[in-house]
Amino acid sequence: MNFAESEVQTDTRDLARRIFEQRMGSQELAGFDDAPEGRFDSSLWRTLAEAGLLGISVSDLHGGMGLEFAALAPLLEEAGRALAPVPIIEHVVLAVAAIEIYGDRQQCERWLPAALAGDSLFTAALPHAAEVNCTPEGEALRLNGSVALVPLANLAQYILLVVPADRGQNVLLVDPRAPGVTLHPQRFTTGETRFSLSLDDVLVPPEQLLATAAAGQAAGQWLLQRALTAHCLHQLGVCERMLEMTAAYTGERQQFGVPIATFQAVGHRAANIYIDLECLRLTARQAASRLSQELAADTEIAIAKVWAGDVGHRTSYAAQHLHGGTGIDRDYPLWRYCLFARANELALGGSACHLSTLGEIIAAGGARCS
Amino acid sequence: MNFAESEVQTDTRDLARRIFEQRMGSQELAGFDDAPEGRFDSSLWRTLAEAGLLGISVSDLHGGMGLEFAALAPLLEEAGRALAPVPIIEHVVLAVAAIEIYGDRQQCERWLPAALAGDSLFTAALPHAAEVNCTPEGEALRLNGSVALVPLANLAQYILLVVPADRGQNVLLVDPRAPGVTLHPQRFTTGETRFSLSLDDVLVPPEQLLATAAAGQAAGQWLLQRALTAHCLHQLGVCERMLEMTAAYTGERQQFGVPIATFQAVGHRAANIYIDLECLRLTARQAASRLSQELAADTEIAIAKVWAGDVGHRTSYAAQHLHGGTGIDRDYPLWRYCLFARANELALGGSACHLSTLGEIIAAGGARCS
Amino acid sequence: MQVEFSAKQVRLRDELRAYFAALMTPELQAECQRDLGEGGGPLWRAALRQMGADGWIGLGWPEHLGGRGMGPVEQFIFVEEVMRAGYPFPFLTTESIGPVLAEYGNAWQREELVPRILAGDLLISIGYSEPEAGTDLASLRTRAERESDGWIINGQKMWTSLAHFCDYTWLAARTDPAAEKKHRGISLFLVPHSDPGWHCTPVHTLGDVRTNATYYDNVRVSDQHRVGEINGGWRLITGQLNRERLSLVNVGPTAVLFDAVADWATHTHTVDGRRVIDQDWVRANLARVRCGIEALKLMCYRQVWAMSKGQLGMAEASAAKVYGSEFFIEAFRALGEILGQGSLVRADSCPQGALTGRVERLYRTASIITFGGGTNEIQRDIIAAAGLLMPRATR
Amino acid sequence: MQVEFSAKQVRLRDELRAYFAALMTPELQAECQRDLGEGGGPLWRAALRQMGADGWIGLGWPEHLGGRGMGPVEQFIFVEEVMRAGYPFPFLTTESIGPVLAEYGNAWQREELVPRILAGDLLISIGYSEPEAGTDLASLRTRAERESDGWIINGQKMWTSLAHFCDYTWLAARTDPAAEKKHRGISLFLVPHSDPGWHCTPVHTLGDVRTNATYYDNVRVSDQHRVGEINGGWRLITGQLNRERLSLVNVGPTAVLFDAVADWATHTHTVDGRRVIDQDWVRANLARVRCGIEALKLMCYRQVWAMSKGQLGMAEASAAKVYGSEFFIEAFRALGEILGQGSLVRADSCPQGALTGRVERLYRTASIITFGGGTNEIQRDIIAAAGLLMPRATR
Repeated sequence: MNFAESEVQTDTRDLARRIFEQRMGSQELAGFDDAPEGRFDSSLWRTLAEAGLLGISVSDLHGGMGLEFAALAPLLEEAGRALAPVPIIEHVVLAVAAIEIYGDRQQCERWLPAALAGDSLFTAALPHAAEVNCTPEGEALRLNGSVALVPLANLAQYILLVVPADRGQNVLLVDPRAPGVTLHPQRFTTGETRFSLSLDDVLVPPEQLLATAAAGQAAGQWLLQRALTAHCLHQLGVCERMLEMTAAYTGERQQFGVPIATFQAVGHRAANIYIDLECLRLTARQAASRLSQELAADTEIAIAKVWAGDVGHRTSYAAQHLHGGTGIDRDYPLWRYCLFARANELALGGSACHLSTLGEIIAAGGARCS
Repeated sequence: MNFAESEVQTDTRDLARRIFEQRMGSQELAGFDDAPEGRFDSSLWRTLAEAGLLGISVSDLHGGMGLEFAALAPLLEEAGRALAPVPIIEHVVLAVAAIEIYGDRQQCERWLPAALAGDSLFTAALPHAAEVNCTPEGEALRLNGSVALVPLANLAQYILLVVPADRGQNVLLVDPRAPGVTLHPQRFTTGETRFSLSLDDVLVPPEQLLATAAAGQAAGQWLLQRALTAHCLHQLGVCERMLEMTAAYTGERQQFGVPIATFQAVGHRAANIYIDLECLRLTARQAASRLSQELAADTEIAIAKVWAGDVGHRTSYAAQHLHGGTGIDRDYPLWRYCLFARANELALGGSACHLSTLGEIIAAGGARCS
Repeated sequence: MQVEFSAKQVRLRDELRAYFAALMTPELQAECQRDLGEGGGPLWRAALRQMGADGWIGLGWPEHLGGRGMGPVEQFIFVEEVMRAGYPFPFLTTESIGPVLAEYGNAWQREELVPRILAGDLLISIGYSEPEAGTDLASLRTRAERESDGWIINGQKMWTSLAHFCDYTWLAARTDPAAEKKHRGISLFLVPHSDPGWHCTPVHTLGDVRTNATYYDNVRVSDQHRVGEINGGWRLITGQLNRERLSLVNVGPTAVLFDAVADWATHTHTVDGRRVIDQDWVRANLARVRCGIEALKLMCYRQVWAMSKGQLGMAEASAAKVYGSEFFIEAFRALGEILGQGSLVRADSCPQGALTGRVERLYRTASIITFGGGTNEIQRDIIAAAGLLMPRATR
Repeated sequence: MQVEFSAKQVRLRDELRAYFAALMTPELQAECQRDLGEGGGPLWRAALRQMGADGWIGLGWPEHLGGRGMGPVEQFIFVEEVMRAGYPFPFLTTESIGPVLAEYGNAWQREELVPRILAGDLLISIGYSEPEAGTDLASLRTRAERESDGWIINGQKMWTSLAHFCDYTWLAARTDPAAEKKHRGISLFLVPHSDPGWHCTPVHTLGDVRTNATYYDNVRVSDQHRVGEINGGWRLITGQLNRERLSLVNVGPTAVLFDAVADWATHTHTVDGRRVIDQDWVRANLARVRCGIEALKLMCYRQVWAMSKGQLGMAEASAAKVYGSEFFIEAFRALGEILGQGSLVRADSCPQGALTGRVERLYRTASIITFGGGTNEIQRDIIAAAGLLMPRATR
């Protein structure tokens, strides 16, 4: 049993935090608030690539650091703390990992170097957002349907999709510029533009398929586990910053001649969030640790996502409330965090939905405590 | 729209409170704490009978007051406030009402006068507690099975049972001394003895049947609605007293040189219970009002029972916590209320169960707000 | 107790519902959506005047004040229906300031302003909060000083919502800086926005809704613009806030939303072919929201009934405000979970009136009333003291 | 971070689980049930001595104190297993007073008493609370006065749980009534229950468990019975309470209960033939409890790991205590709902060890630790101050 951060985790955290703090002040963030082209800072992206942070979990064969999933955790948490406008979940956690694990040598060689160098951008969408029909067409696949809320689909070279197949799922890369693909801008809750994809008879050639049918099902599950865990870790960073802001603000804001933090109702509400954050922190990091060790993790991930939703919701409203009007004033940074907490909460299903998943596991005889 | 108590409700409340306050001090209640013969004060029962309170909702044809169900509400609330050791729900709300509404003239004449006079005692158990098999035997019914946690089965002349039938339910009276009936004492959470009934080939003659099959189904539903609403009203009285005790105790108990009520955390927790009680009070009384007006009430009753469970649970723990050790000391009266709150919470299903019932109503297109 | 409306009240409700169905044209709806549910546009103004002309705004008001004398319950039915219809009704003016003006105003205010309010012709924003005076309202610094027969006002107010399209600000200002108890030195004024010393700058918020900072630089008003007694403003403020609370937690819009989400979940299928509502957690969320709506509805009805008997209690008003404001947050969350990712799409990317965009915005704006209208901490203090007679901390 | 036990720790756990399966004979279980899960009976005492003789109680203690030197994590595994087994383990003596005695005690206490604690031969109850000193512990009035080379003690203590079968009370008494800060005038003593001036009367509680009022009438103890420095008791009290908190919220018994209820619901059918667990609300309750167990387990493990590194933080200990104590209440409620009416039947009317009777009793006794061991209000104050560096109210 060991709850310490590994040396490489600490290094990653320090490095990421330094980069984000240098580059992502309030003013820089404000530039991305309603980003019509999506929330992407290409210069920051290049810096991360140069620091090697896009390849943490990729084998050194492909130019990465060859570390386990848990090494990504500090990067995701720091990205949450900073609200960094970079697609770490879609590009690093999902697309790059899918190519490395499920792609053949050619696919790896074709895409990974540029992806790690920050030269080509990938994005991703899991089945939660997709209503897509796949039919085989020789060795290719023909896609029809739609996919909602894909970030940076306009800028990405490829979009990693996990879509239902006859038997299982298909994991594949779609070129957003391919014939039959149309992007419709959608304004996301955080203000940025995302894209709804219409797929009309889109042909995906075999060299863009990563895993299909039963193998695709396993790949899709593997990616879903990673995505859920990544959102939990990002949420942790988001919520930590909200609590820090709240503790600092209430310690300074005076009413009735005293800092409002000295009112027991204020202090206790902040204390409740402190406890909530402990729960999220420990369950999210446990999920990451189990993924790293390639242990069964469905139960632990469902639990972490329930906490991520609950804690995000409660932290956001406690922070807003304890800040009073300041909490919703767009000239103070809190409001942005509230929106990202909401986005993480609902990403790939909210707490109620994952609680139900956990209930199914229990009813099937799993998730026992012994 | 009218939220005022009717004159007859006020009279009933005043009368009941006067009787209970005179007769049920802490010392008197203590005498019933672990009552091995069940929690029944026969002398108090006779007083209630003499005051006419056992016949409030019974037609004047049978010697009652002929009032609507809502007239019973204050009696139930006051019984909860006083923790009166009398079976108002089983005898008045269920058995007497079932005889009056579903019995024929002979049955009414045979049982109601003595029941209203306090000369014969009835008790009751609804299907929630019963695992009973009924088979016809000529015009009689043969019962096999068991029924749990029947209060006062040892003292009652008859036990009103609602049990599953081939098509619907059977509503009938069982004589606890009839051949084949065995009573097993069970210690209830409140400390008193209740009884588990074993029914082995018990023959119920036709003159003890009140409603069978489809008619019995309707009767059973009608009784269930009344029982649920009655527990909500009783719970209201129980919780009101807990909150009053808590406000008074925290206003007097000094720590750090001040009454602990002046700590915001204490005041706010009590305030939360105040709000909770508003919710229970209004939903419970609404349910009673709808029953009185013979309006559809399944939605409103499910809602009230969800609140009764939630509010009972929260009030009990808030009161215990804010009293500190005093709250669990059997020399101070709070502890008794905590147990009755629990009993009402779980009677005929807890909040989670009724929330699920409400969900089914909604999924079937009901319970809209329009 | 009988919660149900009388037959006459049911007819009134039905009449109102039909009225608003006609009034809320697609054009008006589009304008309201553009204005983020806040109102202020030309169609919105025209509709308000229409309601006034049709006698609805003063429905429950006494006849001698220009109303139709039907009483608080009927007035509440009107407000609930106008809010259910999705019309951003300026209830602060009509339901809280209006009645206080009618009770405490001078002849000009009662005879000129109140009728214009009931005609849908006059809008008033509220100026209490300041940068350093929020929950501790009594510490406000904006000053009004006597100058010949009028007043000269200097200061700054925060969160003066709607001010940019209102006619007056209902302003709390210090008139006796030497008063021993700070709240005894405050008076109320109606400041016309036409005054050259009045300025308004927008403040943009999480919910996108604009609010304002307002500035008072040597604003001059006649004594006629003072409301109530000199240094007697505190009572007007608490009276206004007490009335405001009931409107803030009107359950109508949430009830409409619940029905819509329940119907949507009944008629929409998941990828695997089940109805959305056949998922256990969807039912549980809906049931939980439904329980809360019922409780809040009853609290509001009970209060409006109490108003009709002149018995509105302070603790009950605070209880409804606390419960309602915190319930809305949970309700929007639970309904958003059901709509899923859709409720992350902003209304301007959704078809007009789409459920998803509505919930997205409601979730984003729901915190305002837990601190606005008197923070919930203060309300709980009030409940403990006034409702439970618990001693208060000396501070 | 790696939550999982090492292979060696897993072996230890398995060994302990087998050990306790054998130790918990039906006779011992029956005695524990009779004693309401509190212990104190002859079989219970024999089992405790057995554990001591087998080297379990001091498993994690350093060898020079008579332990086996395995460290805090292994000690925690032992405590979790003994509690999972349903044995009422006297953790206040072994896990909180014992370590404080080992750190601050004099030679007699370290060399005579500590070994007897680890041998399962010595039991100590805690005497802090008084009728007028509960949460405000520093205001305690029980006095210890110098008398030649010893002390004479007078006063009364409340809630001295287990005292009726313990050997000593760990007593906080005022030794400097003139100390400017009240908490600076308190010292700690070990009062032997054999003293003729020591009396104990039962206090019966909601949960049926007996606790005690204890009385100190001219109790005389030698100076050897004093623990730590004169007037230095406050530090020992907080040290003891910090250690107590972790034991109070041990998740073991609740984890066992969860598994049992989940299995019961899987194998039991409702009247209509479905499995109990196929009801949506049953799954939801189980899932909610399961999430809480996981969080609490991780909090406790993280803390015991931090202890092994000498890093136990005050805010984290308070957070675990608050979370655990409030979670237990919700967990017992949710599991009780699943068992339904059955969880209204007392254990003495149920078959031995029946789930229903266990939940009935657990629900009834669960509030104690929200105010015991330092009220949760105080813990939240600590979290805000020590964990979030928020300023505290001056009082």
